[in-house]
Amino acid sequence: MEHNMQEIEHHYDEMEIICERPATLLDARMHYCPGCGHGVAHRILMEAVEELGIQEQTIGVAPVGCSVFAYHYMNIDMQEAAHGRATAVATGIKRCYPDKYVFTYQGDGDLAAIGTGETVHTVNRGENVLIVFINNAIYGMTGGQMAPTTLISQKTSTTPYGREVPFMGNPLKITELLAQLPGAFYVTRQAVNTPANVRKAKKALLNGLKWQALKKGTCFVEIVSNCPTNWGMKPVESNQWLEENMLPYYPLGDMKVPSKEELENG
Amino acid sequence: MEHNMQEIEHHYDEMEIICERPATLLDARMHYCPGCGHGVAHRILMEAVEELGIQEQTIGVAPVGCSVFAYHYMNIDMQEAAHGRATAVATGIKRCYPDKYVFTYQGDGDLAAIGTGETVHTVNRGENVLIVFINNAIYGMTGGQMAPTTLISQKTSTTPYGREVPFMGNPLKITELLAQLPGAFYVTRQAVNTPANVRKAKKALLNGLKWQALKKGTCFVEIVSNCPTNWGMKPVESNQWLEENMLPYYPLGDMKVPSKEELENG
Amino acid sequence: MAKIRGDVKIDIEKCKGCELCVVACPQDALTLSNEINKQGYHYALLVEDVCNGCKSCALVCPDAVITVYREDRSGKKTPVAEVRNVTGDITIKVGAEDAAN
Amino acid sequence: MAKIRGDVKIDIEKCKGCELCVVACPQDALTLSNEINKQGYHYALLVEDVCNGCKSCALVCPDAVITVYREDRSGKKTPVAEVRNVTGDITIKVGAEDAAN
Amino acid sequence: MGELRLMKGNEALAEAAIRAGMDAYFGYPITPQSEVLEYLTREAYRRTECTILQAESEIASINMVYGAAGAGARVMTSSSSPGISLMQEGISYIAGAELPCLLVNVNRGGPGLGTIQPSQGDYFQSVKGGGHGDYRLIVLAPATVQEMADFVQEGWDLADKYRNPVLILTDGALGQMMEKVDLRPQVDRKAHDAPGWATTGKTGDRERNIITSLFIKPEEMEQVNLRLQEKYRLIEKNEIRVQEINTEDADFIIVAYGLSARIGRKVMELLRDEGMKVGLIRPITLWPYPYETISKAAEHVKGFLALEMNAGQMVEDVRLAVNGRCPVGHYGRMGGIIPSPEEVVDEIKTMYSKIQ
Amino acid sequence: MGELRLMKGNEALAEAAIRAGMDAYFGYPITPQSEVLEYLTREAYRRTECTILQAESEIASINMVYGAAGAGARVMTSSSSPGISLMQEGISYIAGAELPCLLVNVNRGGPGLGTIQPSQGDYFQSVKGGGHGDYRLIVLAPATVQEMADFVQEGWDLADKYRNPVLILTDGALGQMMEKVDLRPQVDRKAHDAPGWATTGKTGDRERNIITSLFIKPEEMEQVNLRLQEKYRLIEKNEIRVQEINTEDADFIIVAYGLSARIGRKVMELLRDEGMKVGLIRPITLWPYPYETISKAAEHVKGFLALEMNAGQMVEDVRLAVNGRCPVGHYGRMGGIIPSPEEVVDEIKTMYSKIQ
Amino acid sequence: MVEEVIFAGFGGQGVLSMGQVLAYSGMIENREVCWMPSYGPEMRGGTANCIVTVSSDEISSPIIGTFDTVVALNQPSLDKFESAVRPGGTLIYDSTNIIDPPTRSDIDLVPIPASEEAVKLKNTKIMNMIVLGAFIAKRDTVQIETVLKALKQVLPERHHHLIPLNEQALQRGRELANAAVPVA
Amino acid sequence: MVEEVIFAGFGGQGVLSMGQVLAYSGMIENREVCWMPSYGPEMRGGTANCIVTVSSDEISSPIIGTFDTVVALNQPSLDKFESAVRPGGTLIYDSTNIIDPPTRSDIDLVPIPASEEAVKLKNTKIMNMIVLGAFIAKRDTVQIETVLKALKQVLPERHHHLIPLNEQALQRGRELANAAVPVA
Ligand SMILES: Cc1ncc(C[n+]2csc(CCOP(=O)(O)OP(=O)(O)O)c2C)c(N)n1
Ligand SMILES: Cc1ncc(C[n+]2csc(CCOP(=O)(O)OP(=O)(O)O)c2C)c(N)n1
Ligand code: SF4
Ligand code: SF4
Ligand code: SF4
Ligand code: SF4
Ligand code: SF4
Ligand code: SF4
Ligand SMILES: [Mg+2]
Ligand SMILES: [Mg+2]
Repeated sequence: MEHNMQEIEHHYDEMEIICERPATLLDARMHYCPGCGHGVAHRILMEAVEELGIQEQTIGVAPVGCSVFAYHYMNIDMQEAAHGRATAVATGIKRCYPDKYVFTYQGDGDLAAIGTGETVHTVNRGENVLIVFINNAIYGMTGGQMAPTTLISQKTSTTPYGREVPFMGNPLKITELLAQLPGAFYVTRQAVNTPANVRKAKKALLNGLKWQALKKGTCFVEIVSNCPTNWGMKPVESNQWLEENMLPYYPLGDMKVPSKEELENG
Repeated sequence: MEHNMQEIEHHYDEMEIICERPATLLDARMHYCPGCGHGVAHRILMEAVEELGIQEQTIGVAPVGCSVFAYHYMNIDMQEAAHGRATAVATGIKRCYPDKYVFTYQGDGDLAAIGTGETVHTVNRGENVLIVFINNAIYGMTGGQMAPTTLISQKTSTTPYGREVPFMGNPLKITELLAQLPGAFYVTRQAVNTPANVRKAKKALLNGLKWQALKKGTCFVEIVSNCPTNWGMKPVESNQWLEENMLPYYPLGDMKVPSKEELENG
Repeated sequence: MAKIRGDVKIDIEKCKGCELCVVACPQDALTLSNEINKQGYHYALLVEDVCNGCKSCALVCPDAVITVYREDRSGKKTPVAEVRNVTGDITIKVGAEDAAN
Repeated sequence: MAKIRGDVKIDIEKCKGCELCVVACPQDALTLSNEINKQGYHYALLVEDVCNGCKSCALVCPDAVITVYREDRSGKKTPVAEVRNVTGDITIKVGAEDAAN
Repeated sequence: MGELRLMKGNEALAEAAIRAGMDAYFGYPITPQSEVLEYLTREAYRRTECTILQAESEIASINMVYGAAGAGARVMTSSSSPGISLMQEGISYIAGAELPCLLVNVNRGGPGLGTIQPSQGDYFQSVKGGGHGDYRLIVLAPATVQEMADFVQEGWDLADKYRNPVLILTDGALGQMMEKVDLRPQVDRKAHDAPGWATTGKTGDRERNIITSLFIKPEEMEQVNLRLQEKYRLIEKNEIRVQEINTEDADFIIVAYGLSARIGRKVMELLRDEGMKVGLIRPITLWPYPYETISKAAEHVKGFLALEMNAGQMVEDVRLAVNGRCPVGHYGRMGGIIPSPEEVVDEIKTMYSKIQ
Repeated sequence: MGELRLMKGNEALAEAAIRAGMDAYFGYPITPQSEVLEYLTREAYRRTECTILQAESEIASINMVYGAAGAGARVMTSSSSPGISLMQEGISYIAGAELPCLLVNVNRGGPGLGTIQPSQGDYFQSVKGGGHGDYRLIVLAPATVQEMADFVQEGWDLADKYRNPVLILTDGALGQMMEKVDLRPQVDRKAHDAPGWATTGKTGDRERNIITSLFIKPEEMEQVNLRLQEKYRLIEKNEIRVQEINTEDADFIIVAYGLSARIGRKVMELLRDEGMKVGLIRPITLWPYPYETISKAAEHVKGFLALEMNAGQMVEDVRLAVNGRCPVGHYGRMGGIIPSPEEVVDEIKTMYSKIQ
Repeated sequence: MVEEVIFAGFGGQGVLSMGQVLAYSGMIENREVCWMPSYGPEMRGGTANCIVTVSSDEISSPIIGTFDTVVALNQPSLDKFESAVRPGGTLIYDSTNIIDPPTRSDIDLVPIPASEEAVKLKNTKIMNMIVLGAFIAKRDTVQIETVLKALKQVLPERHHHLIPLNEQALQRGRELANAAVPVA
Repeated sequence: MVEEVIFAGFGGQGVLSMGQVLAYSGMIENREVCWMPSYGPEMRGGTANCIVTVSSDEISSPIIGTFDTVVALNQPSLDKFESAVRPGGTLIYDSTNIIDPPTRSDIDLVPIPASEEAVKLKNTKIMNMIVLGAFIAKRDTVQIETVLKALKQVLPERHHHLIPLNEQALQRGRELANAAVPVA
């Protein structure tokens, strides 16, 4: 619609803030491209840390991927892991500090390609950490190559004619695989493309963090996200594409949820 | 029973041979310990190659594990892969020779620990190779350390007090995981502890080899086996232990079988 | 009046003009400016006085540059937030100027 | 006679005395020798003339040292096999000697 | 002469690989060399039906290379520093099993994740052996986009000739920059067929072929090591490549390879303009290293400067060659910074004044 | 003095780690060092409640070490040649992020899968950097089971002092053989607490801590590199350790480390018995390397022999130190074979005769 | 003869391709040429630049710190590279979106209202060609005819219908350059 | 004083532990000692051996090719190591399971019917101690009293009840050694 751009008067001081940048997220310009889901994921993760009041006990592990600089934005102690090894790094930290809250934040290339072995075994050991998995079906940082999660016939810089199953196999639903492992305590798939999904995703991160205290296994939160830049779309389009193409193949929802009992006798 | 050890007269030349060492298995003394399942697995795999008449088109990949010397016994072209990388090596071969028959032969440490990433992605790509997985719940070659498949509370040289789930996680049923992948064409679990099981296992290997020609995905044959030496048992005991402890946790049978159609329109 | 009144404060210099807030706003209260900020982006602006403080824009904002306000019933103030979050004056007469052309 | 007759030839120098064939034999026709071979193992021996050629022993033999025979109805011979598979004479009078003690 | 184009080094290398009749490429993306895989996925299969596969990791890549090379294929992989580090076990296996193949390291700044900018910090890893055990890679160091292309065919030929892996050690700048390149004509893939030792299936007319680096008996293993060492001596005898500019009359010599050699050449020109007799030695093979050439020059020069984009690595080989006969200096920049000719000129002048 | 025991080198090392107050060990089995993990799983947790974890691979191990070290724990991993090659990326990251930790390489014969017998073929990898980029490990080379134990505590102390990874480079023989060992008393784990830079959770009183090796801007990265180089110079100044035997009056010197040094000592004795003035220099730190000590000796000796269980690696450092002042020979055996004192005696006699 | 120039602006403004067209032109004129882009995650920041060297002799370093000419298509690039122009060199910039113009007096300042002009030519995409036209006018590194040849080579077939428009843009840029007066 | 000996036999015959007992004894007598086992997959072959050095001086190499004494508990070991005994050295072997006895005349051959004796002592496991007894008798490397001390240290508590039996075995071995006559 055409807006008649008249000036709006603001009376902020007469009103109360009901939603603002969390204190756990530093007030720095993020290097992410316009409309990139990483930013939302960062914010809700830090909101969760803030709401749980565990900033002082939380140690994060950044991956190699576009979110490699997560430690520039998250106001907590963090380690930068080698590509694919974030869960091993997290294991090293958590085994030495079983009472701290430890999470990894990883892309699909990091977690589901080069890091497959570490991911599977970390979950299989049931390490009491939270794994946040940002699935944008592409290698963002390196310029848009095929990821294990790239959709069939999706064009990327290394599948210029689209992903062909006979040569590159099917998109890997690693989250479904991990949900099979007894070491997994909580496994869910979320998205951040709509306000409603953002709310749900944040709740999932809250659970994933706080349930570490129960020491009953790994919490795994996949977040289906976008990469406007390498998908070659405007941010708004990219969210539509995500809705229409990613979600059908990567349906949202919980794959493994702790039972009442498991949560009670913590 | 007490045998009265009288001498038996043999009349071999009046009889016909109905079962003998296959020509594809070299007439060399195998280095395996007495009663080790590797020997049986070697033999039936080579029997399958012989029966299919594909000795000239078959290329095998040996792992790092007790079967590292498989190439001393199997009378076919073979490559010795780095620990855990057999499926990557097989991929390299098969992609260059799509019409040859390529198999890997790997232990549980090789395939399910250090090689997890390669295993998952080879099957996910649906490489048209046969993966033979010898699960003896232990690292045989290096002297009996815990394997990913080591059973709960099983004692090994690195779990002297038994495998404890909270620290080492649950035994990894990697075969069940792989069966979930669309790239897998045929996935089955067999054993070689009894004549009947040996017959079934051989049939599975026959299928796994010949179905490569269909180029419809990866064939995966797990063989639950023993390690008398590192289990600290006599061979006969070890097979009993296998029956009583391994098979309940690793039940035998097919996990994924091609449909009639898939087999026909090859 | 009955209608709940809300408002938003946008840190326009950090805004990247992704437009996600614009499409997320049920009230269609937001739009992108015609001007660009120092980063070179057309930034988001509140252009209709119909905000009800539903937060949708802030929830989807990848750069966390939107602060949402609601008419204060408790009287509580949190000025810190403003200090931390705002750079520069964000009421700009884009619309007006534009109209001038 | 009606009963199918079978026989086995065991390459005792390669036998490792694992005893799997012994327990696998439904006819209980096999046992381990009291002597040891050059490798130091008590090797498997056919000690009861009741073999029916069921192959069970050969199937479970990890060292593939057992060749199984059946009474020939076809008259077909496969001497190659013997050449390839047998080292040394495998009829040894262990049992007998033992008895002597 | 072939076909003139303006290309990125990475793309020229990829194009040259297609034209050299490559059978297979296995690789994993990493800046600043992802263009190789990207170019190949666009161009290669449709033109020569060769295999191009994006592996799940560098470790998978190098072991796929092992498999393909062991089956007699003309195969290549490429990566950049951290990815090459991950390949060290595989490279040691390939060297041990004597498999011919082509490896490419588009060197970026380390250690660790470091920076994606150009560097020569992987010299030691490349020439002394980053993997375990006594082995050698034949290491080629291109200095232009043209050489990025030319060394592909040459690399494979050397690899096949000696059954030895060949490494092209280049850097982010040479990989990313565009220059003119004169491309060779397409070679027919069928032209080369698998060597007799390759595992292509044991036909009745031959014994089985085995590809392995395992020799559990020390006596055997030592024989294998001795055979390898013999081969390495032979390569040192036959395959050293080096470029000398103005060394005859020089009383001071700059030793530099790859991108640094371009800077070195400029420095030489600037100093020659000022009347200083400066020469340049550019090792083209970093292993085998041109010790002889440098040693000869040491007879008549007053000093050497090793110019590198690292903290001082190749300078050790220069010192080994000079063996105390005159001072050997080092000038280097790190972290992805390319030294400017001017700063090197100053460095040499100060060093020169000390020598006098 | 502590407690006298007859132990395998691997077990002595493991026992010493427990007593030194180790917080965590991550490792993966490999011959000939699996006893380390086996011993620790038996003994460690029950005694000090430290973490002992068998990882799924060496790559997981080294990255677990990264995490634990980054969180300020006293952590160690151990492996043998192929496993160490797999760790090269991780080691480069650890060096780049300046994380103190202890690495152990029980060297076996390479390249490739090679043999499990003792070797010194990983010298280059250890001291020149097997990983990418300009970094250094402090490398300690024990020659006895006693030193296998002693160097654990010393290694960690050095690592903490300089925020730098320390590598104990030993071999299969030293790992497998049993000798007397005098064990130090148990250190209380609580004795050392996490340093201020460690990621233990950002308390209100400090800025957040970040462990990283990524510095995308070349200018920044260069500063990091320069800081690292400064640190390395400091270590070279302070931490060189070397053993000299009979060097004062020697006119010929054997240079050898680790197991080879034991052979070298025997050789020296045999030759001394024959009246030849032979001495021994045993580098204990392979990096920083005792160039000075060797250089001083070069003033008055007629020649050097580098005795190694490889094709000739450390000999380059000896040559760099001698810098042409007298001949430097090399004698080595490979593939897991330990040279016998007799053969080395002959070698030296021939070399010696040439020198005269 | 040697010309060292950097083209800098936001991603999407076509800075990389204008550099390539120049390099290609130099090649056609049998010069040594070298084109070096900024690469990697800094691109995420939304900025992009490339350094082009056209020379009669061999080119040493593809990456340099000071330039004969700086072409800046936005404020950040202008701020960042103004100081990198060698004394006596040239600074060409798109004056449309510039708030703080350059201030140096020891160099030739060439403001070009390129974006504005592009709008007039009904295709914002050719803004970069307008600026390139200005560059050619100011620095006789290559002939405009050569640049047109180069365009044919650089542009994918499917865009060849745009060549006339590009030519128009180049010409316009040339005019503007000759008319340009520094705002300082 | 230095004694270099190799103990070789099948796995399970206790060759490694008899070597350890010797090394431990040497340690108690304040000697330098070194025990080096064969290791790795060759053990799969079923054979095992260890080299023990007891010396008054520092020990150089743990792995050597020739020995003062070879102790062989089976035919393969005998065949493999007979030639490795230094002239004037000693070759002790279990004569029970030996088909081709050693033939060298330049060394001291000591056949011990150890397995047989062990059966008589109703515990085949202590065969190795009988042989060790013979070794001690032939080579006065360590005192038998020291060996008994060492046993207490080497044997896990739960096996201490076996010490008397082991002592008996050692003594028997000593007698046999003194009585032993080469079969050659
Ligand atoms: C060992 C190693 N291999 C490859 C790379 C290059 N690399 C950096 S990030 C990345 C993948 C990024 O994709 P993803 O993990 O999906 O994260 P995203 O950028 O999409 O968020 C790769 C391959 C590297 N840095 N290190
Ligand atoms: C990189 C590397 N790490 C570790 C080893 C040591 N190693 C050899 S085999 C093996 C595991 C053997 O177990 P498995 O794969 O189960 O085979 P098995 O012997 O039980 O048949 C290990 C850890 C190695 N050779 N290389
Ligand atoms: S490249 Fe893709 S994933 Fe990376 S920041 Fe840009 S949009 Fe996000
Ligand atoms: S160690 Fe175990 S797996 Fe290996 S050969 Fe012996 S029994 Fe078989
Ligand atoms: S969502 Fe945020 S960044 Fe995007 S336009 Fe709106 S305010 Fe700007
Ligand atoms: S708070 Fe709700 S109504 Fe107000 S601007 Fe944001 S989205 Fe629109
Ligand atoms: S063939 Fe059957 S009956 Fe004959 S010995 Fe073997 S198992 Fe027994
Ligand atoms: S199964 Fe084979 S190896 Fe085992 S005892 Fe019988 S014949 Fe011998
Ligand atoms: Mg991604
Ligand atoms: Mg196993």
